[in-house]
Amino acid sequence: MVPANEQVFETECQVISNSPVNNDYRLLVLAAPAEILNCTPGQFFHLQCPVREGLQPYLRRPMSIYGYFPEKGELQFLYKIAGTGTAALATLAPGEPLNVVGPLGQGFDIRDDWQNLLLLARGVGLATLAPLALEAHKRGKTLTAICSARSPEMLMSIDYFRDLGANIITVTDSEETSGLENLEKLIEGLIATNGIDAFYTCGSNRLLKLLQTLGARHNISGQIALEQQMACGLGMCQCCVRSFQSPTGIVHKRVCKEGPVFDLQEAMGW
Amino acid sequence: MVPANEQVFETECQVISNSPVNNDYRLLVLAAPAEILNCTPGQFFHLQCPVREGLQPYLRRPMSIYGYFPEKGELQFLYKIAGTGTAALATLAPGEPLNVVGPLGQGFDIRDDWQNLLLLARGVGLATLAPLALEAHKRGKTLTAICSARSPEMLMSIDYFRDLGANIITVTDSEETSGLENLEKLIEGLIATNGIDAFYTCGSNRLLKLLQTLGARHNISGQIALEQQMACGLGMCQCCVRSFQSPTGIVHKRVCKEGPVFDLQEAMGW
Amino acid sequence: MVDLSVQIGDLRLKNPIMPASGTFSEDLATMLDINTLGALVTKTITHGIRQGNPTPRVCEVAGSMLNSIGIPSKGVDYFRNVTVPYYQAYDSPLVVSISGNTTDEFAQLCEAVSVPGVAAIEVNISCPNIEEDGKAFAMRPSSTLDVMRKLRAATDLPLWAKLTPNTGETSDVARAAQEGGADALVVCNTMLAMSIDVQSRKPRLGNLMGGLSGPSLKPIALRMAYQCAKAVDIPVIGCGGISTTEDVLEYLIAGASAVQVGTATFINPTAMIRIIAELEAYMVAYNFSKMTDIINSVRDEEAADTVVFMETAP
Amino acid sequence: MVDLSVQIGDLRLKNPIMPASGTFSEDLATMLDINTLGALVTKTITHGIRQGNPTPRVCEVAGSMLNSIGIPSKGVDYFRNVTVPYYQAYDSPLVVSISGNTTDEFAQLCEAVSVPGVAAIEVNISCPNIEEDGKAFAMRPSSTLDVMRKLRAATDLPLWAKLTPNTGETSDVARAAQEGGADALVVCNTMLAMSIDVQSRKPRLGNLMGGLSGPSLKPIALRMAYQCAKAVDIPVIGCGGISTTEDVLEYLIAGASAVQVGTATFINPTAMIRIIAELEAYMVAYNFSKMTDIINSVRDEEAADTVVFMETAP
Ligand SMILES: Cc1cc2nc3c(=O)[nH]c(=O)nc-3n(C[C@H](O)[C@H](O)[C@H](O)COP(=O)(O)OP(=O)(O)OC[C@H]3O[C@@H](n4cnc5c(N)ncnc54)[C@H](O)[C@@H]3O)c2cc1C
Ligand SMILES: Cc1cc2nc3c(=O)[nH]c(=O)nc-3n(C[C@H](O)[C@H](O)[C@H](O)COP(=O)(O)OP(=O)(O)OC[C@H]3O[C@@H](n4cnc5c(N)ncnc54)[C@H](O)[C@@H]3O)c2cc1C
Ligand SMILES: Cc1cc2nc3c(=O)[nH]c(=O)nc-3n(C[C@H](O)[C@H](O)[C@H](O)COP(=O)(O)O)c2cc1C
Ligand SMILES: Cc1cc2nc3c(=O)[nH]c(=O)nc-3n(C[C@H](O)[C@H](O)[C@H](O)COP(=O)(O)O)c2cc1C
Ligand code: FES
Ligand code: FES
Repeated sequence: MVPANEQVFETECQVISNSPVNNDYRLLVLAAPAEILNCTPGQFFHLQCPVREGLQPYLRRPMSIYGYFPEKGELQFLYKIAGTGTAALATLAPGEPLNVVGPLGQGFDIRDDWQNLLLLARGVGLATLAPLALEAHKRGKTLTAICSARSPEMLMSIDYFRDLGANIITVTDSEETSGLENLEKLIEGLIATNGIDAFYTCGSNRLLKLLQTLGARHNISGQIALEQQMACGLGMCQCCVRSFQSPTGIVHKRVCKEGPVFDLQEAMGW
Repeated sequence: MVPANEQVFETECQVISNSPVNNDYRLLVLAAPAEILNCTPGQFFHLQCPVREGLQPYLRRPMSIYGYFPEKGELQFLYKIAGTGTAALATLAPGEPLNVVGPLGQGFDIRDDWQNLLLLARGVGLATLAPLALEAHKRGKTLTAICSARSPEMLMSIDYFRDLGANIITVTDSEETSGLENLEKLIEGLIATNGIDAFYTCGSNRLLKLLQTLGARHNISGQIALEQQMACGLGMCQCCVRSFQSPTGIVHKRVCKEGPVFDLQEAMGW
Repeated sequence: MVDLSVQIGDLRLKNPIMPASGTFSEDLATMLDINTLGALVTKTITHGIRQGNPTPRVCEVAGSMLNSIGIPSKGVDYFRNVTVPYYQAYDSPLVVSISGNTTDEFAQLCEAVSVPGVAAIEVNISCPNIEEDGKAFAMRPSSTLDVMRKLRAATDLPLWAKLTPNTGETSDVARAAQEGGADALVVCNTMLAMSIDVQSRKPRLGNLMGGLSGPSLKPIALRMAYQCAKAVDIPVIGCGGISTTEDVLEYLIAGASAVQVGTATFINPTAMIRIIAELEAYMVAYNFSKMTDIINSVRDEEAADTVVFMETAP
Repeated sequence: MVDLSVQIGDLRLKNPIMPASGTFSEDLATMLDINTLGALVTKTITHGIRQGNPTPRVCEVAGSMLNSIGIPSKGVDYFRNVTVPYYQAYDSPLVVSISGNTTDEFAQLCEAVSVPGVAAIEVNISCPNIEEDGKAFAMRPSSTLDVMRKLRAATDLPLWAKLTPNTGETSDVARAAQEGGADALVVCNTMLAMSIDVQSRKPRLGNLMGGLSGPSLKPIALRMAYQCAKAVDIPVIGCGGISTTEDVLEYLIAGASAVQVGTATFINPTAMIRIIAELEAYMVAYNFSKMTDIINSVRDEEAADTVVFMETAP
């Protein structure tokens, strides 16, 4: 009854590795059956973080797919320790099991007539945008990635994006290049020189506003991946709603089901 | 205000080893500070079993002291996996911490004018009686230990008792030597040949009744260590009471505080 | 062959496992064959369209969760035009959960959802009654009796009354619901609770307070299910903190004829089908042939007579 | 220098941490210096000598426990002749918890324990009132008002009323206790619950049902403490599921002036002294000089107006 590409699985995967990428982020690599790796960039999994002495997460934790590789049977997450659940996740050793539910939600859309794509990512946003970059590369798109971070050492996945042939621009707080003004100038420049067909970003209110303005100004489409507290992750509990602009006024949509990727202009600041 | 030998400690010990003794029992050896090793045979500790995936004990679990060795800083427990708490205990690896509260309760009494002591033990009862055997040995008492088990392979601590110079008699279900009738004959024999000054036993209703009868018949003193569900282990919550005969009628006593060792004739079957 | 089916009034369920309202929707069909479930219970709907409460709508507490979703609803027309037809594809009976702010609104909705395709109506009388100082109908026997009578008059379909744990009068409320015409009791909804973020000093839920569900609720809800099973003659459907087959057995032994699984589905979306399989295996292993061998088999003996109606902890 | 002291009516406590009734006794002195505690609260005593309930009196449930001890008591004479003199050695105020089956018995006991050496009386009105269908006094505003008036007349000592969570009328009961003359509220006692052993089919407690305490109770008790702090002007003493300093802060922020630690002491007997030290360190770290900087600092803003008196989960 359910189309194959909407099928969701509860699966026990095995940890291949789980190691720090830098001071803040860790990369978790799981061995996963091919059936659960039929993913779209921007989708996420709902992870049952392990129970440890003093760390007893109850609900699952949503995590964007950083990489899915059906050929080698691998599923990857890039995460930051934020609290109990992610701290417990960080204790997972190779060989241990991890129960995952997914793939979940609606991913990014790359329309055939879009050629020049711009990614604007910071922190965990990179995790969400990485598979999009790979997909864009596979489909022969021209990709520019503006990677933002606190400082140059905190920049992540640069090599990954570079290997995909992306044009990379790094901005950081410590170099004072990550401010809105500079970003606007940068993007205006990109639009003027090569043209941009679509924006892709994640999470931040600040970046959302900037891209909404630029998108409206130049009539450029865009998509944003959003976060919200989740319980079920499947669309059942209605806890993960956010407000969106719609022709009929403000509506609630579920981040886990209608999202986590939404149209840039529909999204509302918070 | 509290006499030194009544002082109780909450201490984080380190696991030295935790390995199977036979199919049913495991020996847990902890590195412990000397201050908590000022124990009396028959006393117990209250263990905060670790939390594991799928094994999340909440209350502490009471465990008799199998061995306490202030010289080498060791505390030992002999235990059987009965449920959640002990199953979690069995997962402890060398080097891991274990929070223990103790020493707790009233231990066995060896009166100076008692010379010939009889231990009657089965299963976990051996754990409780082992330090008594050591103490009796140190004090130059003559010790007979009747060790009971399902089958000869399940007999435990025989070598330990033998090294203490105890006279050992083994009885087992599989050899059909552990029945009440045989035990009564055995003990009557011991009383007739060497004389016995005191009985020591644990737990079983069946053995309690037998020793009460023999004790009354021959006017032999005795003590029994009893079990009861515990919460605090310290005498505060009143949950661990049992009924006892007293000159004024039946009274409730706390197993954790007035016990776990009680006078044999006061104890009541259940 | 073991027979897992159970009788809830006039309704025969193929097994005693069904989802709890608000923790299930068509979306679960992306994970499992929902036709294997004993019944299909919708999220509570209201007559009109409602948005629900501000976010955050959930938070985690020690080994359990709080929610304050606030019954967002697409209204009765959407239910009749979209939801009912969707469930036609399944033969597990469709149970619609409804709620209203006033007795009349409640009764009107009850009539409006009494359409072919609906097998039973679960009336969520754990919601606030705005005519009576905002307390839930099911907090008092009198308001329970009142609303159940009106609801009974509004439909010929089986009526399941869903009780609240936020009361000191469980047995009386259960009897009032039966007297008012309930065909079964669902015991129980979430317990009012709160959590505060110590850093920000803000309540963790957008709506200040919310309902506790999950394992922490189990001993409370089980006690209520037991009290209700003693107090009434209609079937009791246990609900609260069920996540294992052992939990289900505890409720059945206590007197429940079926159970609802809520929060556990969030943790393990396939929990219900695993439980159904394990329940069958348990019956085989213990030589039970039918569910009534287990239901109400609690060995409470003397104790029960003296303290069944105790509604206070010592 | 930070000042941890708090004011409970006329009584000044050196810090807001004290044990909960029934989870503390002289025996804790074998582990720690009980003089460091804000107050010393006895197990509830009754007028006469009582044996208490059948065993098993405790059992474990998911991350928490149930108990049904049943108030074994050595009676009032033992209390006056042995307990009171024992506590003379400590300067932390002695609070005696009392209970009675009838209003008169309760009031007599209240008078009998009003002796020098007792600093306050905690009246456990969460116990069943045998004159009124066995429901606890504190389940209803009317019986609460009634018994509190009689108790007030029986003593000049500060009266702390200990409320029960087994009610749907928390705010009303709190106001009734204040009106009846309580100097403070202790919020709250255990929640009635049950557990069944699936193997034996027997209730896990000898007395069939018992009280839930520990972490599972916290979100419920915190909600009640918050409701009570909004409903009355007298101090609220929070109690239920506290095991960490963060738990204490949650209660204080919600409006409690002090807290009682119960079951956590069973898990970590030294929990209270660890919490006192951590609380002091927290004050220093966050630049607070006195407890009133924290007490009732919840940022509930608009939300509070609309839903404070909500007594039902959505
Ligand atoms: C669709 C989606 C994709 C995400 N992808 C990633 C990713 O790739 N890498 C990454 O590091 N993080 C990601 N996050 C955020 C991640 O889910 C949270 O950091 C994590 O849940 C925090 O859990 P915790 O127990 O460590 O923190 P705590 O603060 O202890 O969590 C408490 C509760 O709040 C929830 N919560 C806390 N932060 C968030 C958040 N930002 N979004 C939603 N719920 C939250 C938790 O799930 C938990 O229920 C994503 C979130 C969403 C919704
Ligand atoms: C003073 C004393 C000394 C003991 N010494 C030993 C020993 O040396 N070796 C050993 O193997 N066992 C000993 N026991 C029994 C041991 O405490 C239990 O086997 C253990 O608590 C079981 O916990 P569990 O979680 O594995 O089992 P579960 O059955 O899951 O336990 C559930 C609950 O019941 C309690 N419980 C279960 N069995 C008993 C019991 N027999 N006595 C008291 N409470 C119980 C547990 O503490 C727990 O709270 C002793 C008990 C007491 C009271
Ligand atoms: C997110 C969420 C939403 C809920 N929504 C409803 C609802 O709309 N109507 C209702 O009667 N109960 C609702 N409930 C209560 C559940 O149906 C159930 O009674 C409760 O969660 C206890 O069961 P559990 O512990 O198995 O979750 C909801 C519970 C949760 C967790
Ligand atoms: C074993 C036990 C015995 C208790 N006895 C009493 C009592 O005699 N009187 C009383 O008012 N409360 C009694 N209580 C309730 C506690 O005082 C406290 O209100 C409750 O346990 C909640 O706090 P906690 O979760 O911190 O334990 C008892 C609780 C336990 C666990
Ligand atoms: S998390 Fe349940 S609907 Fe989105
Ligand atoms: S276990 Fe608490 S008094 Fe014995």
